[in-house]
Amino acid sequence: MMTPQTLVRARNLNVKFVSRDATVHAVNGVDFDLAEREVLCILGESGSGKSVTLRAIMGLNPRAKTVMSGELKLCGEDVIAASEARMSALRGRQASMIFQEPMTALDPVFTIGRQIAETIVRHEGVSYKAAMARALELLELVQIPSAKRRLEAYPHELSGGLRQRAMIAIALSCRPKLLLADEPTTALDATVQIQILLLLRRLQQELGMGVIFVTHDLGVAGEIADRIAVMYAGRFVEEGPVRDVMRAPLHPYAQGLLGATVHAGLRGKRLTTIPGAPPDLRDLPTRCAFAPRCPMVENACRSAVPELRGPEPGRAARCIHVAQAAQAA
Amino acid sequence: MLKYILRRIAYAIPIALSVSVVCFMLVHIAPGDPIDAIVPPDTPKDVVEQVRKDYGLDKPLPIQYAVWLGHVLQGDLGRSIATRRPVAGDLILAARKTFVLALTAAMFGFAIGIFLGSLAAFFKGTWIDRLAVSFAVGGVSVPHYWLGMVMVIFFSVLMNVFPAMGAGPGDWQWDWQHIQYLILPALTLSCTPIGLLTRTVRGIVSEILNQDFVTTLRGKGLRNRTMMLHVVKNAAPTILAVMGLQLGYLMGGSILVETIFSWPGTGSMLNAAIFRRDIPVIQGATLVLAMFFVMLNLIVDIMQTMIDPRIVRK
Amino acid sequence: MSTASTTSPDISGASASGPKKQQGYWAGVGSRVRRDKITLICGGILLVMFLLIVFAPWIAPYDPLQGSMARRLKPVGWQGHLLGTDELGRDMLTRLMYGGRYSWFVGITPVTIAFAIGGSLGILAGFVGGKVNMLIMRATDVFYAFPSVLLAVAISGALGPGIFNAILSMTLVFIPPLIRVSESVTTSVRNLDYVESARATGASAFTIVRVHVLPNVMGPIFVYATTLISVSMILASGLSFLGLGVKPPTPEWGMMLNTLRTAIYSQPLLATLPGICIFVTSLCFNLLSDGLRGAMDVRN
Amino acid sequence: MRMKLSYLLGAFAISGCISAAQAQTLRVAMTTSDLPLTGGIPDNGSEGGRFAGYPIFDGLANWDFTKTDAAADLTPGLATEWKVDPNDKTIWIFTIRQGVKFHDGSTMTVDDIVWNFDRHLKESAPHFDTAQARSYRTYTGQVVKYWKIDDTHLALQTAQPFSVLPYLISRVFIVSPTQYKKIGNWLDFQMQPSGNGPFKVEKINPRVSIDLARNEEYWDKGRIPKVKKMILMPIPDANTRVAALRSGQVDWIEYPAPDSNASLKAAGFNVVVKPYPHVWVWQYNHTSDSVLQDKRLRLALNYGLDRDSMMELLAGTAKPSIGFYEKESKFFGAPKEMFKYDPEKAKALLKEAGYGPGKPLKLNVQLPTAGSGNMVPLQIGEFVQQSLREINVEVTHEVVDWGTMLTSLRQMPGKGAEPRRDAIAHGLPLGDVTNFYSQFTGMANKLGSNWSTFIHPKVDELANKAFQTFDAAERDKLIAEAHSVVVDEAAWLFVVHDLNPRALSPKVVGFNQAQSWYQDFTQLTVKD
Repeated sequence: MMTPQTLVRARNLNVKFVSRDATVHAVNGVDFDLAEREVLCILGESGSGKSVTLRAIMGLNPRAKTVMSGELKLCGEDVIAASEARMSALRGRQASMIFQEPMTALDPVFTIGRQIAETIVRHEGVSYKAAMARALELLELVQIPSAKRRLEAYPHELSGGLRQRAMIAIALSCRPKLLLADEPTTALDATVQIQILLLLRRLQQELGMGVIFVTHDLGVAGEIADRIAVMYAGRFVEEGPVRDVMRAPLHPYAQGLLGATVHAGLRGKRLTTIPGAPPDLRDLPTRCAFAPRCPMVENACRSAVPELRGPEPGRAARCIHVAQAAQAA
Repeated sequence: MLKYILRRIAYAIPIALSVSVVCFMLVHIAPGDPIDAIVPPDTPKDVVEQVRKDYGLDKPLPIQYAVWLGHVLQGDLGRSIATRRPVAGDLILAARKTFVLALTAAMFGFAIGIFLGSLAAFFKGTWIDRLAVSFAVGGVSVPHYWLGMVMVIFFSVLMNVFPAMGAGPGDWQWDWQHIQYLILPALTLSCTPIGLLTRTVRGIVSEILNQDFVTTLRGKGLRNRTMMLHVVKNAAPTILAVMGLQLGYLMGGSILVETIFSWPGTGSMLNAAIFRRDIPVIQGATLVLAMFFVMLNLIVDIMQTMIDPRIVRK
Repeated sequence: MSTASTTSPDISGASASGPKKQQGYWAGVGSRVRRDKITLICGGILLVMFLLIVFAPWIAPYDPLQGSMARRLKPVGWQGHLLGTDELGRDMLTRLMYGGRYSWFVGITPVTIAFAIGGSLGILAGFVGGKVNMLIMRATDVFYAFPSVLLAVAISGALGPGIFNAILSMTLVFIPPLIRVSESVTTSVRNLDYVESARATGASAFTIVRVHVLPNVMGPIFVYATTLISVSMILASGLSFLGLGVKPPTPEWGMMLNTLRTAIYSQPLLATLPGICIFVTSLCFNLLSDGLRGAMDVRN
Repeated sequence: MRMKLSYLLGAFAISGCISAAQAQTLRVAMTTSDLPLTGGIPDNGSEGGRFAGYPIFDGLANWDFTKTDAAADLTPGLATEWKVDPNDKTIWIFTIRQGVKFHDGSTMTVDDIVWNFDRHLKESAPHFDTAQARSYRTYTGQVVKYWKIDDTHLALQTAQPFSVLPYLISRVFIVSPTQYKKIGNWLDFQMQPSGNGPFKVEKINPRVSIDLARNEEYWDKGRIPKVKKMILMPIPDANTRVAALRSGQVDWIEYPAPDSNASLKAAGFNVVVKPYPHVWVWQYNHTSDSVLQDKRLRLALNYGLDRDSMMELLAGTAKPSIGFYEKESKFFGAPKEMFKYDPEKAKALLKEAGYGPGKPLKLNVQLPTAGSGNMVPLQIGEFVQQSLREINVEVTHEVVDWGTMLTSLRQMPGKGAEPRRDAIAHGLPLGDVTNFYSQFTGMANKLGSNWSTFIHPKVDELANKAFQTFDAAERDKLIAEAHSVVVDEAAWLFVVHDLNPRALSPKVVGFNQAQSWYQDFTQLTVKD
């Protein structure tokens, strides 16, 4: 085995959505690397920029309106500069994506088998028949019962859990190195969530994929991630190994999210209890974006965007109180 | 599926019957004695009484309807007041010509409308979109009979490239000698479907393009033409319904264009009948066109069922 | 729905926004309309037209029925006749102003009446549901089985020419679609949580309709009705063109278009003026209703 | 389909011309809204007779189109001569032309002609034409008896002596009994009619065209058509007719709208006009049903109408009318009332009758939208309406299809069956003196014409006398005298005389317009 290759590399990644009325600064300087077989979990509220980041990696944000800057590489390919055709060749092949709502993420008027097979045909150039055979194997791989019959089924004929399994089967159809999961369990019942999560973890290990997992469910993050990044107003406000972050968050926002103590029973609990609302991203924040909601706010917080500070190796947070927080931990 | 189709057909029967009731009532909403609406005013008394008996006009309305329906089901739509010829025979000839016109206009309209609509949806927000939308709004806003007049002046009188009127010599045939007669009226008639289709297709396609599964498809790295296939299959049921309705509207709404172009179809037949107060012709033409529309809706429904797997289970 | 999503707007459409949001909602619609130049321009043109036709008796330069053979079919701009004169030497501008009264009247009245009747029936069907809904909607289906122009022409034709009959037949054409739209909007509002809860607290049906249903359904129904106005204007002028509308010498655009047609070779511009009036009015109503719909749809 | 499209585009590029040259085919646009009936009893008035009558059929007497500088008169048709029985002035004896063949090949006999009169008059005959015979009562109503004298002679008998009978029965078209017997009913006969006229029906395309072909066997060798074919199309819309002519789709159009004549001439088309016996009027309702019983009002309208201004509207296709007959006609007579535009006199008359600015005279007038001889009825009607408004007369129009109006004319007013009408406005023929008879006499009123119910003892007396007078000059004088009474009584509102305009492609040569409602299509040719 060679040295682990970097699947994703982001440096000062910025994503803006420009329309006639306004410019929305969705992602404002994100840095991270993802190694092979590594699982990164991005935590954040709606509108924090986590899904946008994920889509940016695949070049899936609406092309006409999106302006990206900084550096973003997917399996060595420069995503910002790459042509649509080039990206299209990577998508589904090197990196795949699964979504929150399998009902709407699957085309309602095509059979499951067809939707899996067309990906295989596209990237591997095999016959449709061979692709269907593969599709059957994939359905079995994701543990869909009576897979053969399900090949001919339409999405609305499956239960939520089975749909998400089918979605995963599509994503895995070309054995990608990277799986991007955008809140894949949020829309499912609690019991089904666990099954899907277990399935994902098993597949990640069996197939040796790197995974970026976007969620606002802490339990999910704890279950599957190697590392966690907490995102707020388009920035990573904290990043670190899963255990450390869960145990002792450094950033007041992360602390707010996690509450005072962290324990295993958090699964299924939503991020709910911080007073106030996230900032309007139509204006690029020039100070700590969390300041208006922060219990520990100081004047310094309002003068500039805090730098990422790392009190210990592998951990970092954008807060001037990092040192104190680290000590308190 | 078959069960659904049968149920749909069963549902169409009461509709068709109700439509026939409305058509039947046309004679009765005409002011005065209904008998005056179906025989010429100078008909001798005894003949009038004979007709009154034949049509059961001396009986209560429901019985009259039953008698009338009996006649209709045997293909007897009564006689024209003006020509005394049976309405049915003339109507079939005319309906055939109108169908040729409506179908061609529909094809023009659908092709251009779908093209412009998709273009607008794919380039939403750009000048292409705005241009297509302006064209569409223009198409639905223009009084097409006025457009027809202008086209005749331009293409027939000044440039002399298309005939100004009529449907060509003798029976209709799909050869150039006849098709040249079709072009101007069909173009005129197609401006409404162009507008409507452009708007509908733009709406549907941009809605589909905004749906999550399109992101999934892009995320799978599909080529554009495969993506198109998905968009088309998703848009098809709705667009099919709109197209069906439009074809029906064109069949029933060609009266002005047929009048302008002296196209010998049901429209000009209706127009002439209205002025002669030839109620049997109005009634017959309305019945036939409305029944065509009912049939068309049925066919569209069934086709939708075949395309869209979601419908049957509902 | 998780509270984490409070920042994302409630996207279930205009009809679904709760009563408390009304103030802000209509203000939002207003500001969106104000920003939409095309809608504003169309509204402006229609307003000017409306004023011109309403005040025609006071501001029209001539008598609409008074002509003179000596000055018939004069071109646009001819000696004090800004838009020329018609085939009987009557001032075109005056006749177009007066003609607009009838065209607008015949175009808008059927939609208004149909809005009242179709809207009520639709709301009734949607709110009461059950057998009443069944009855109303099946009756609607029957009229839906006719192509609209055909229905209008057939009824007008059977009743005979005349402005009243034309309006009657067109009203009948527009009632069914308005019933359908009102019914579907009302049904969706009826099932919303706050309506359910109002019901649970024992509010009378009348109160629920007045306080909760009407404010939420009127907007979408109204917007839909405005889209029909343009259809109605064209249909009305068409009926009139066929001779099923007003009687001469009453000016009306459709009929003026018809009678001026023979002059199209000698005075082409003159002969197309009534057509242009119909086109512009219909176009403006179309764009206006598009704009309104856009502004009322929160998703945009 | 794709093949056809490219063919289609190619065809433009090369030819740029739309109508395949149809040598020796005359394509005519009629003004009717449908085909005139082709079974020998054409509807659509004189235009029906012009196109679906004389070209296909002959009457016992035909019209003479050779003298085009005077009003056309009768000429022998299927009868070589006719005379009144010197012993009984009610009996007419017609000598029937021998050896004339119907289009189906059968030879015409006297029995065939009797059979044709049975079609019109004998209700018990199996082939009595229930549907259409009634509409020809104007022409056939005078005949009370008819019989075959011998193989060459036919007798027609009238109730009283009637000196102008041949004019009436000239519109009784003779059809082939053989063909009828083969077909079995009049409706189907209309699809395959057979007569003896110069053209035979090749094909009837319902609502589209009547296709006629030259009858090589025509008995009058001088009138065997020079064109091979004649195609008659109904195009009720005046603008469409003009467009059809200008785009080369037809060679001949009836009644181009006056406003398009200048542009037609400029584009090289021939617009032909010629006086012919026509008048556009309001037929007043003289029954107790209408205020127009009052002579003062009838006079007032005639003085209050500005006919000269109307000539502008009609752009040289008409001249003012101040009587049923033209002022120059031998039948005009010497009426005391010579109508000219005199609004003051009109207002004075109205005032006398109790009308004025505060109390306008309100009239309800039926007006057709189109039709043979009706010119541009809507515009003329609107003009009259406007002109009369100036003397405080408010006219409401009841606009109807021409066919409806013709039916109205057969419904005598005052019977309460129809809405009250003060007048019916239209253009009508005065082709021969029988028209005078059928419009202004009490006798005609009994037979179902003279809708006005204008019954004047003096006129009846003069007319009766005239129709029993077999000396033409004497007869004309009596008619003129009766006409003077009609004018003095202001029996109708006289509006204009039409000049019979039609527009012809320059390819049509040799057409010499007759001063008649009927025209001769046999002498003209169509150049390639």
